Amino acid sequence: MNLKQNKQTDLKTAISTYVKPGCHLSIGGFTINRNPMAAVYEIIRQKIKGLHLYAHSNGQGVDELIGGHCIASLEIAYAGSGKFASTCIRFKKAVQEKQILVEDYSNYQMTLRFLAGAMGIPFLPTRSSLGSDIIRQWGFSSEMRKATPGLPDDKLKVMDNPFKDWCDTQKVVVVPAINPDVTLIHVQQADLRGNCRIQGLTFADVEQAKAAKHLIITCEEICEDDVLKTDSDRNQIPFIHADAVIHIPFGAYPTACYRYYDYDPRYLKDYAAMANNDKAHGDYLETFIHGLDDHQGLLELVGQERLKTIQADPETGYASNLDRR
Amino acid sequence: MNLKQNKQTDLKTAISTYVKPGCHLSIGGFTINRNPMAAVYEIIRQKIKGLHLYAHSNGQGVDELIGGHCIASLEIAYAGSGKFASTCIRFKKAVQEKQILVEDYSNYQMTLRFLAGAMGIPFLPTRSSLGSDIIRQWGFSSEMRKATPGLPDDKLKVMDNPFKDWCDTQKVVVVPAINPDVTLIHVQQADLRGNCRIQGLTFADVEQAKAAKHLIITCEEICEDDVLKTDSDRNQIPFIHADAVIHIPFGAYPTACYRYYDYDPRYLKDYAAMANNDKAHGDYLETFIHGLDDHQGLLELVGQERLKTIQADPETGYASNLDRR
Amino acid sequence: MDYTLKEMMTIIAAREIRNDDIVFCGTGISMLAAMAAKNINAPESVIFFETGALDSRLEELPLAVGDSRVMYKTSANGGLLDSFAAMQNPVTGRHVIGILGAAQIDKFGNLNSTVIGDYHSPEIRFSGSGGGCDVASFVPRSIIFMQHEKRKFVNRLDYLTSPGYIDGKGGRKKAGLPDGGPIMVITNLAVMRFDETTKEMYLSGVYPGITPERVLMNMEIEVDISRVKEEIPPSEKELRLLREKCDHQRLIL
Amino acid sequence: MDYTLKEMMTIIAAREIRNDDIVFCGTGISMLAAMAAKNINAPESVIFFETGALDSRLEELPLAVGDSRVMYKTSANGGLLDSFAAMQNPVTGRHVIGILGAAQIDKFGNLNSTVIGDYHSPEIRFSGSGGGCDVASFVPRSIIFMQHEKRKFVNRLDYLTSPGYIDGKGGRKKAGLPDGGPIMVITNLAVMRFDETTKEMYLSGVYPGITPERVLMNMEIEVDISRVKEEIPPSEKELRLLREKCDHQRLIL
Repeated sequence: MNLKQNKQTDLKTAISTYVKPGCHLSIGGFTINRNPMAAVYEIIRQKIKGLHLYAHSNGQGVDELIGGHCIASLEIAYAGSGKFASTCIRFKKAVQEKQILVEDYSNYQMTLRFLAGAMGIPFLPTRSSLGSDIIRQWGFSSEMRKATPGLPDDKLKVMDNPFKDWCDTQKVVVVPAINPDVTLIHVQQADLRGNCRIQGLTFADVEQAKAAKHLIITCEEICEDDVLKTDSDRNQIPFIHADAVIHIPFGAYPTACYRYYDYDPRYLKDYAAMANNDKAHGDYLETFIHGLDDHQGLLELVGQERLKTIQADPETGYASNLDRR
Repeated sequence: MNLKQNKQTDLKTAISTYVKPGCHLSIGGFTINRNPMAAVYEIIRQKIKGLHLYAHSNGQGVDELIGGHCIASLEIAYAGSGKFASTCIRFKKAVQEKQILVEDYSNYQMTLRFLAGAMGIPFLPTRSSLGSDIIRQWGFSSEMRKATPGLPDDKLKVMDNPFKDWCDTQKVVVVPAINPDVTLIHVQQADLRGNCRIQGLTFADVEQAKAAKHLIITCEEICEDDVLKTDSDRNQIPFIHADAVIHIPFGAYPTACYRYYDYDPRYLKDYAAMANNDKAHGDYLETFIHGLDDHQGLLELVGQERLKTIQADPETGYASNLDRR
Repeated sequence: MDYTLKEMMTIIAAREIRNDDIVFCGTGISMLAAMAAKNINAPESVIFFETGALDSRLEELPLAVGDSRVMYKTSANGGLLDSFAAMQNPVTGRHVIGILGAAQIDKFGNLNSTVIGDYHSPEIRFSGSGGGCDVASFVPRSIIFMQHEKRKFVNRLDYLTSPGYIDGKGGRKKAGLPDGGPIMVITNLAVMRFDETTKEMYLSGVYPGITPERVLMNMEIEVDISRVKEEIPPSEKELRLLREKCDHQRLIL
Repeated sequence: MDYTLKEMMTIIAAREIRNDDIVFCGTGISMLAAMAAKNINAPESVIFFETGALDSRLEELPLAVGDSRVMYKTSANGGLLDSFAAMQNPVTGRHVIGILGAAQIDKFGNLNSTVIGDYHSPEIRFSGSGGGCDVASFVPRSIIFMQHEKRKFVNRLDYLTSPGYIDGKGGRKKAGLPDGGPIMVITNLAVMRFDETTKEMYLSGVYPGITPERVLMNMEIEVDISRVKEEIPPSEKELRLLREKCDHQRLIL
């Protein structure tokens, strides 16, 4: 956070300033929607390694970071990209080949953990996962936890309801707060100070943003001064949480950005095919990420014509009748 | 809750159906803004007694319900109406004369208690009030708690952080959930099914609404069918929580309703003066509540001219240059 | 009228949905079942996604619960906190019916969608819980879609991702969970339900042409087949509405 | 240039506010002090209300923190959950300065805004904590406005509503609170601060024409007066900006 009036910067600077090797990162979005892909690709391009990633169901972004060799450990609820990859492909491979450490939670638990971080409390309770292996199986050992400063000693705990059977509840699971070193989100509109306006579902972006020590925002539109202060009921994240704001049209591409563009089914299908093969995936990294200067490079590679096909219908907010087979 | 397509009704029916003598009630709004005053006056008019009221800082509504002899017990954080009554007048009198039982919390604690109820968990943690008399002094005795089905056995509890010193926190206060029998809120717009759109600050209305077993909504504008489904990012309370929707323009009067009208300084000042004297307050109840058929009666008594002075400026959302001395 | 297996499965699930249900949907066939119910037998039922979309107007079939198509003309566009809170909420949550899938299921309806093999050295890694564990924990009724294969109906799950009846009658209460659990399992061969007393799975219906023996051959677990009936195929009207209103782009069917 | 006592008190508080502060405001003089800071010495400081309004454009003075005037051209219009979470949040909360008032204060800066007399049979009942206890619990710095009267500066509070330093050095830590506490008390006679070692209140400034002895006469508690200085009255510029920009309708001044 800072209270500066102008936090606009470029993506290379923002990533190199805040995303340090080994740091604890979270990214916004959900499966194939509003993932901060420009920022994800920039992290891969800068070859930042050893990241500890917190995710609920941030599909495509998670898989690309893993495939890009940036991730050492992962706390996650769901790694899938809808119809394009029921299990994220590079994730699956990396876990099966033990290239990354992974620890499982549920979506609600991960969201509560970000919320606890945002609220400044060490934990939140839920009844979810009682009786399940999410409680019994820890991905990170006690030893690793104790040796890693940013991790709590316990994955989660089951405790008795301190108010007897109030709310017909005898037990709860308490999940520990997360305060990521950096959260990356992509939003429809932000202003120079970092006030954010998300359109459509917010997923867990608001909690992830407020829980973070540093918040990097990429946006489709950057607004001068007071534009977003008019009708501020629509702003979900106030500027006090923001560190850097970067204007990147199509910054969520190839995932969707409601009311701006849809996901690109062809890109996601091609990605899935290439991710399935190590050689092809190596070529993918070279051609689509390392061989390009920046996100603009990717957009040029894909071409205006493709981007036109995914342009959002102003009525529905997605690309109606897009060929998604 | 119910999933009916049309929940529109009249206020007399809604109040008599859901607000039963002795039931546990919460009302929305904050001090002198968006209190559900039409519903409050209707409760007084129907002489519903022995209510257990949950409030954070719902000033004017709380004081009128107490003055109207409807309240037996009260859990509250703050009883004040801004400049018009730094301590709510009938509240002060009732507590000093031991006509009602009162138990004190902080604003955040009350909000967390509604949130816990909305989330379906028995408690939420905070660091607020550690070391204070809010923890030590209970308004309701252990015996009363045990004898009252809707109350938890403990006011609140202090517990050690189950995750050691995670988040630099050694102890937390846990506050028990509230699930009121009925919550009353007044909103700018609602549709026939009960989707709500609040403009300006939401206070704790959203949590109070979602925590309730029954939700009664009064609104400035009632919308047909799909009007609010367009641009639904702005709807804070979905219809699944709602039981009854009543169209009552000026339903928050004499408190404010952002973008519709301001508080009426003259009414609030006159009320404060009358509330200060038992005889005058008796006359107030007779003239302004019992002697009238409904809220429309109050608006007619006050007169169009007065209402015009508090009409909201379309730019600012309040009545600019209103005489508020 | 001809119908496919997927259509049969979808319609069987849809018939279970009532007018006062809030339907928690995943992607694929579960979303289709919810849409079918709304268009056929439960017009007032409410479609609901873990991403925070409530009562979406689904003009096109979403390919993920995070698809922008779930955001169009909702009653509210919230986030994950809103959706799961509504399921855990003691008032609204009791109206939610969940539709889930998994890689493995045991006789008490517990689900695995995390790993095959050891958790730390898995042979196969799946997506993980997502909201599945949350839904299974919170809601009073759920429907489970499965492929009917021996390695999927197992005596012991490799990982218990989403609780069903845990170890049978009283298992949920002992674990601290609210009342609930799966009401049925719909596969490519048959329909299983759960005994009221033991909470064990039994074969309640087979599709035309499928024998109970064939069903058993495709399960590691043994289930009672004494109560089995033949399932009623989708009607012409059901098929027409399903095809025209729910997946006219043929993305799933 | 002539000035009133209220103007003096407002300006002294305003001077304490820095450019990187998020200022938690109540009603009345505390709101005026925050507005004065923003208009005079800390233009980038952010005004913030417990009701959920952040960075309001205050064209007119709100008469309550729930006044619609706090909702105009904010950075975000949230609710109580948002505002208190931002104060308890380990990142943003450390930038918040609270401005509070009370009916009683003790030498460790603990506040009573609940009752005079016994809690169950109060002689005088006040409004209660509101967000006061929350702010006092969470934030690293707070400023307290008080009327300087013997019955208000007491040895023992009738009710501890909002924690200051509890029982002195280390008191907050022992209670489980984050670092923080009041930095000063501004009254109609003087300014008190808190000793770094003992966390006890001492007299740090008196207004022109007020003697330390007169201050002591108006307190039940004894405070060190050895460090007292005379407070600098509001400058012409401060007064002009205060009068013209902050309360031109003269609702508080």
